[in-house]
Amino acid sequence: MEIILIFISAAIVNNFVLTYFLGICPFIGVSKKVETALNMGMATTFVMTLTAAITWLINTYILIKFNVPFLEYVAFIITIASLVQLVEMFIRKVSPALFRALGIFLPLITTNCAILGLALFAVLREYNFIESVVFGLGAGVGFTLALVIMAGIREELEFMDVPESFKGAPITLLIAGMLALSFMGFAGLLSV
Amino acid sequence: MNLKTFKHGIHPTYNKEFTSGKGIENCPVPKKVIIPLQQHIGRPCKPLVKKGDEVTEGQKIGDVEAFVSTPVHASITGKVTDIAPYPYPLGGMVQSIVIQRSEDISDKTSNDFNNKENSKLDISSLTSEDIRLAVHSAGIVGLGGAAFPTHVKLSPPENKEIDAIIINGCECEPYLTADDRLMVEHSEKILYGALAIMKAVNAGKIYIGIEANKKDALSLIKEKSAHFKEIQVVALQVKYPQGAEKMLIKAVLNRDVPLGGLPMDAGVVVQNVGTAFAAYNALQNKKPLTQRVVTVTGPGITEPKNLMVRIGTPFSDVIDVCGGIKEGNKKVIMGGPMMGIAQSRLDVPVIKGTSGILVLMESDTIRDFYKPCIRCAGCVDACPMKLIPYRLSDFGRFHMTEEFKEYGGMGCIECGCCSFTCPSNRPLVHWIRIGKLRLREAEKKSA
Amino acid sequence: MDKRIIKMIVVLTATAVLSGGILALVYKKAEPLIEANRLRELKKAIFLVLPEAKDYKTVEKKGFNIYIGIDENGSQVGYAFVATGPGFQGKIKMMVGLANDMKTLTGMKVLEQVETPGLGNRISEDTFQGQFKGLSTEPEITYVKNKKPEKPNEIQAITGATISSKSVVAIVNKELKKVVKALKEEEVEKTYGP
Amino acid sequence: MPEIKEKKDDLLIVSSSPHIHTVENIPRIMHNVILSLFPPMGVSVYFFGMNALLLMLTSTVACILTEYVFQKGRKKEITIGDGSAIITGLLLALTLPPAFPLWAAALGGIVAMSLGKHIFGGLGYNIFNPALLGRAFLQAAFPVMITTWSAPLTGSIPVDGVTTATPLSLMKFEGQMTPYLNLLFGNVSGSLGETSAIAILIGAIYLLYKGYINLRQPFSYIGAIFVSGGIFWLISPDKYPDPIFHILSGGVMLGAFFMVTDYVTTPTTPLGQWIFGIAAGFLVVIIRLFGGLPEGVMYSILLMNAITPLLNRYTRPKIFGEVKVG
Amino acid sequence: MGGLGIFFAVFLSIADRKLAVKENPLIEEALSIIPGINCGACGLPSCHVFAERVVKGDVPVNLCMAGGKEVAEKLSKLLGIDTPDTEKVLAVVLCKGGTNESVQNARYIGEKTCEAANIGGGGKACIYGCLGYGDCVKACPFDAIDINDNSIPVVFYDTCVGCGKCVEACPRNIIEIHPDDQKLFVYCKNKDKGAVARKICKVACVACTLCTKDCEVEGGIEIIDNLATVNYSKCKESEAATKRCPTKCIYNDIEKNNTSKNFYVSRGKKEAV
Amino acid sequence: MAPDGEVTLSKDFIKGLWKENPVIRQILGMCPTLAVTNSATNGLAMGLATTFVVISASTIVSIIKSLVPRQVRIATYVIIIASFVTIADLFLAAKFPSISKALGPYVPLIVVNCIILGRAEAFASKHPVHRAFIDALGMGVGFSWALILLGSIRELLGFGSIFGFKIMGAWFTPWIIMILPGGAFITLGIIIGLINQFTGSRTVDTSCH
Repeated sequence: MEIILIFISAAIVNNFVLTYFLGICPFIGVSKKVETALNMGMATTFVMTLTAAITWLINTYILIKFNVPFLEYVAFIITIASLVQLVEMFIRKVSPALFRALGIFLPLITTNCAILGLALFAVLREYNFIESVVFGLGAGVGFTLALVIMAGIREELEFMDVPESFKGAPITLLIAGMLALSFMGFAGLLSV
Repeated sequence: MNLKTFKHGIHPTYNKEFTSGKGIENCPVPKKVIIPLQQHIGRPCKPLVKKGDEVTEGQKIGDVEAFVSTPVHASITGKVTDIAPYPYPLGGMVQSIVIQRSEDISDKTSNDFNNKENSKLDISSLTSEDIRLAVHSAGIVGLGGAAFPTHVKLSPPENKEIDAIIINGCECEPYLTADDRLMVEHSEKILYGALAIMKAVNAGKIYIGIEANKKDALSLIKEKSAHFKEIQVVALQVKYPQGAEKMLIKAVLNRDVPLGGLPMDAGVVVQNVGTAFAAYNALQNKKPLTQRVVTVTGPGITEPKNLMVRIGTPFSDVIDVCGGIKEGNKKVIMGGPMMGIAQSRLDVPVIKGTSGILVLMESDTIRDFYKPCIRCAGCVDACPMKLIPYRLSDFGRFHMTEEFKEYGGMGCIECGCCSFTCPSNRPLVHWIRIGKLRLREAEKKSA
Repeated sequence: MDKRIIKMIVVLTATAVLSGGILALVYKKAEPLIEANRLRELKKAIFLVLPEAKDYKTVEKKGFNIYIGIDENGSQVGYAFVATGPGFQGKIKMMVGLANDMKTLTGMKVLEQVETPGLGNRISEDTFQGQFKGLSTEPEITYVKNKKPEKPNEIQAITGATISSKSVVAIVNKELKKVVKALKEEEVEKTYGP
Repeated sequence: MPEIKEKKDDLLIVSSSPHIHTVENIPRIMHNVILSLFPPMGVSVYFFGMNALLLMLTSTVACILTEYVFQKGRKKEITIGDGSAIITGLLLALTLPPAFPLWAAALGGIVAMSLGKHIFGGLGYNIFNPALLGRAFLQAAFPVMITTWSAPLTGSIPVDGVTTATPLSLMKFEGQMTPYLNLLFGNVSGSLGETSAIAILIGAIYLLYKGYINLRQPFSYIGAIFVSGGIFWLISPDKYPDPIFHILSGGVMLGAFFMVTDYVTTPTTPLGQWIFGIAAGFLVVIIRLFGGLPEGVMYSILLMNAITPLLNRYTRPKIFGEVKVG
Repeated sequence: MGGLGIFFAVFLSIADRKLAVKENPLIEEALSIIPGINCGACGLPSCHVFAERVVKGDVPVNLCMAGGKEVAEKLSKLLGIDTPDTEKVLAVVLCKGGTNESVQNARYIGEKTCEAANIGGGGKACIYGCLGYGDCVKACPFDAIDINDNSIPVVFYDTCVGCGKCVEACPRNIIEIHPDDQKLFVYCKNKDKGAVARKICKVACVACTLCTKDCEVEGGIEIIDNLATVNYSKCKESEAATKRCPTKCIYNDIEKNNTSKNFYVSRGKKEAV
Repeated sequence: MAPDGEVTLSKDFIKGLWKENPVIRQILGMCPTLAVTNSATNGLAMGLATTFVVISASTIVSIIKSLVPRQVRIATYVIIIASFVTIADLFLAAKFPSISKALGPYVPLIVVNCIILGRAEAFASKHPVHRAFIDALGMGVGFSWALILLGSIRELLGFGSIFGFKIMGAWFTPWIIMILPGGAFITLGIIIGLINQFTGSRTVDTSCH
């Protein structure tokens, strides 16, 4: 039950993008088309889940064991960067088709703050291994959800008459604000 | 009565009362006719005459060069004065033969097309090949407006079995009454024509679809067809576009014509009542198609009429017969108000596909402004093809050809329901046409 | 291995070692300060919920850190403990002070919370926290809405933030029970201990 | 040399088909919607007095002015006459508590029109229902003010001029039920236009009769609330309210007939409309029963507004004659 | 702790060695040379793709229409290859029958774009001529074309790079892309017979054949489909051919000299030529 | 050359303030921009922390640029940046515990702030130390003022104060939304939109590379 709650909380109630402001860059940059958004979301979810697992291991078996908590950031960011590159290499080898669909997004993921944020949050909340992984998965699904919804809306924007000076990032931010307002409806959903 | 119909569609104001009670009159023989060498879908004809030649009414003056094509015939006796591109009611210029009327022919020359005498046609003696040949050499095309060569429709490929003929007596376009009058005045001829068409494709059944608002035609055709067991008259709900082939087939037989396919893919051939009438004339009287019924109507016409007009008669002559056009800004449309084509000049000739000449005053046709789409989904609920017109129109307008294709834009039959129903007055069909054009160009390019 | 790769490894290793070294140095300097900050905060909170305390000592019982407040005479003035639980939007962490009789609260202070600003986060305000001072813990603490509390075990919920208020009460009740149980066992051990 | 015709009036008009058009247009639709809002407006004035009237006036004027400023600023046609700004203003006011400060209502109107509508380009382009967006903004900005309810002037609840709880919060926090009859007629506390189910139904029936709304969305919305509310009720009748209470209380009725049926922000495809209604209805029950807030109508609709573009995209009807290839 | 550093270093260098960063710095430099307005005239999706492909050598350096010769030279210098000859190309509007010259047949009501008007019937009597709604103006990524008071597009030859977007946009195909050295143009596309064309437009080619006779080069101008057509393989410029044209629809090198953007703007949208 | 050099330096500095402002023009570093700006103080603190990291990282990168092979460039930079972020984090926790608490996990997220890696990559690795320093300073200051502006507006409307000083009188009802996520997005969107409106320019669509 706890696990399900962590998942729903990360995916919807405390959506990474809309309440923690994590992963805003790709949220603004890669949300122009639904298909790309979906692919990006899936790639990110995959990396997030993997990161959650590996950073947990690193934190537990290296940082805590050797009592070097101050290396946390360095260790995590390098882990993520290497992981993304490994995943990229792996996908390229295993499925060229998948690589073409996801590959271009992979370098973007390295600097996606949602991933580092995820690793840090998981440590902060003292999740165990399973919880960390579920948390990563939930956060990824939440990220994908927000990204796809945003992409759906932005596709519609093509036909709209947005004032010239608000085109691009400003309107995207405003829509994100409105989405965040809507997601407030879920507030308190899991604590009663 | 449980009337059959299809899903979606609209209910415009029909305005048929202008001409619905008026019998078909003979249009006086014009002084000059302009006969375009292409009055049908397909390849243009090759002229058989040259400048200065004398021709007689009914003489073949243009012959086919391909299968999907029909010959054209002189509609008056006289002299060929020019063979050159002339304005054409469907837009642009088309190579046409101009015939000046002989001096010995008067305006009132009898018009045996409008002969009300009913003579029976002996169909049993005809083979399907005979019928096809007669129809072809008479230059008959679909007279509902699309002008598709009839003999092509009557020659389905071997693998396509045709089991039913539908005779289209819907005339769902507002204002027009040509088919209605034809059914009332020449019901038996139409029935015989229909039987001949049935024989040509070896179908076993004829359905005659008539909208319920044409009560006279409906009861008359029912009565006259009572002793033909293969003919069934189907009363249809009054709804636009009931007369569109696919919708008619859906309503009468509950069959779906596959997207991008033809009625024959559903085992059906659909013919207009006018075509059946023309087929009768071709078989019984050996008359080629040189005249047709044209409804001249609309608020801008002084004296609306149903006229039997010779092909090639300039619009201005026909309009003059009806007392001319009223003062003011107006729009002259060939065909009905939903799918007809607005004319930029009145020297264009009546062609085989001219079912009506409609003159609307500017106030009847509001189209000069449009507002943003409010996504009321009225067009979605109106589209008989179940497309998403508001979205397709945007795809067309913004040249998003791939999306246009993905959303099935080519399936649009341009019936105009969406534009009609749009509360924001958006020219949806117009934009979808742009989309279709763009898509065709793009596909041509990539091919 | 060609030269380039060696150079790569050398550079990276050097960078990492260097940064690790520097970080270790900085950490060594900063760590005591951070720890001191933490303790200062803790002390402040304990003294706030146990107003008479001038000092405290920490005992660990059944996984709880219980802080025993001591006044200037060295006598025990009460217990303080950290209670944590789910609020409206996330974890609420607070310091709770308990009198020696274990039946009266001497104070409550919210340490961490992420409740709705301006609404739920008013649980950190003194008007709300102050209500817990002298609150009777038996029977269970309850809350009332839109009116003054009448019974000694009642507090008034914040208007518009019923859930946050409710959460605080629920957390205090739950954690209190555990702590009291742990303390009682300790006493039993003290008295009849082996 | 050809003669150049100067007098353009002599020329025939050419344009693309079709050449005739329905009599319907945007102002006509909007004005009818305004007309249909009269019953709930009247009831709110009856129960909540002058302040209700002032609230409606304030938010409407704020909406109209905002629209004017935007259209003037962008040098676009001024379309205040089409009535859409009035509808937004009225709907916003109808979702506010009777004692809501007027300045805040005006702010809500400005936000609704500017962020909710004109930033996207005006009528027809907005993603979120402007009235609800304005309300969501107010809810987030002034959570206390917007949950401070005053009792109706007449009715079963004794009038003592102080705040009371709405039937929903009574249910959620106190476990008290409100009689159905009160919910039907509206003599309970709540937002201006949400209290009386009957008044809303009268307006809705008018719109249905005129054909401006179809039953798909209201039916699926109310149906989904009834069914999902009913399931929880059957599971635990003591803990959860019965489905009829769900439907009659809060903003369900107003939402179902005036917001779920909003043209611009809801799906255009029939299937999409069904999904919209069902999902929004389900969300209402989830938020009401398990969320932190007593009411979920506003958020349910806003959330579904957000995925409407996706619904439109993925629920295209099968084209006539289209053969779905696997 | 130092060990940890080494661990990461080794781990990373192994990882990095396996997937050495592949972004070629040349691409970045190439990108800084090309105009970067993503006009798409090269047929590639974006300037970045062009930069990538050009560095790889997949596409010629002179593919960038917007950049023209200058960019091609810079790119080839960067990549160390020879510049292929790039001709400067420009868009030419081949119709002069604006509202002052051509007959209006009907009043068009509807969407005011050439594309829509072309389908909707237009209204202009000449079915070959410019519709004047300015689709080409909207299509131009360089603001190098505008509609003048006579409803005919004017190309600014100091700004035009010959990307061909306007050609694509024009539904009546009256805009063509021509190399800079072609100077002789027949500014008409009407294929009607002389008598008909004369009736509907003052400046239509009436196929009188005078220019074909006057042209210095035999066969330099031919009448094809009732329209004088310059045969550029034989004749690129001819002053003589333009002299006797009865409708003044053939010119030799007049536009390019006087249509700069500044000139046009200074004349306040008045007819620039 | 000397005067030219000076001009370049001041240009290097100025461009970060306005023309290439990371927040308003380049839409970079959005996470901290939005997350911590519920008060002007937090905005200032985050701005300073980021400025410290970007200056240190850019300077170091510029110093060692010739030593680092291209293949491990990014990795080295990331280590350097992460180290400085750790230092900044430890410093804040040691000296300013309350600010450290308010900024929470967003301090470590400076690591992935595209501004820093972006400056290191695009500028510091190609230019001499003094220019890299000035460029980073400009970027840092540009980032900071944008954050302070955003923080001030949100604090003013959300609490009625700026830098903790009460501005609004008792009549003012705080707009709680301004401190919430929704308010952050909306405020920044409006600020950028209005700036575009008045300067007549458009934001470049970018994403982190």
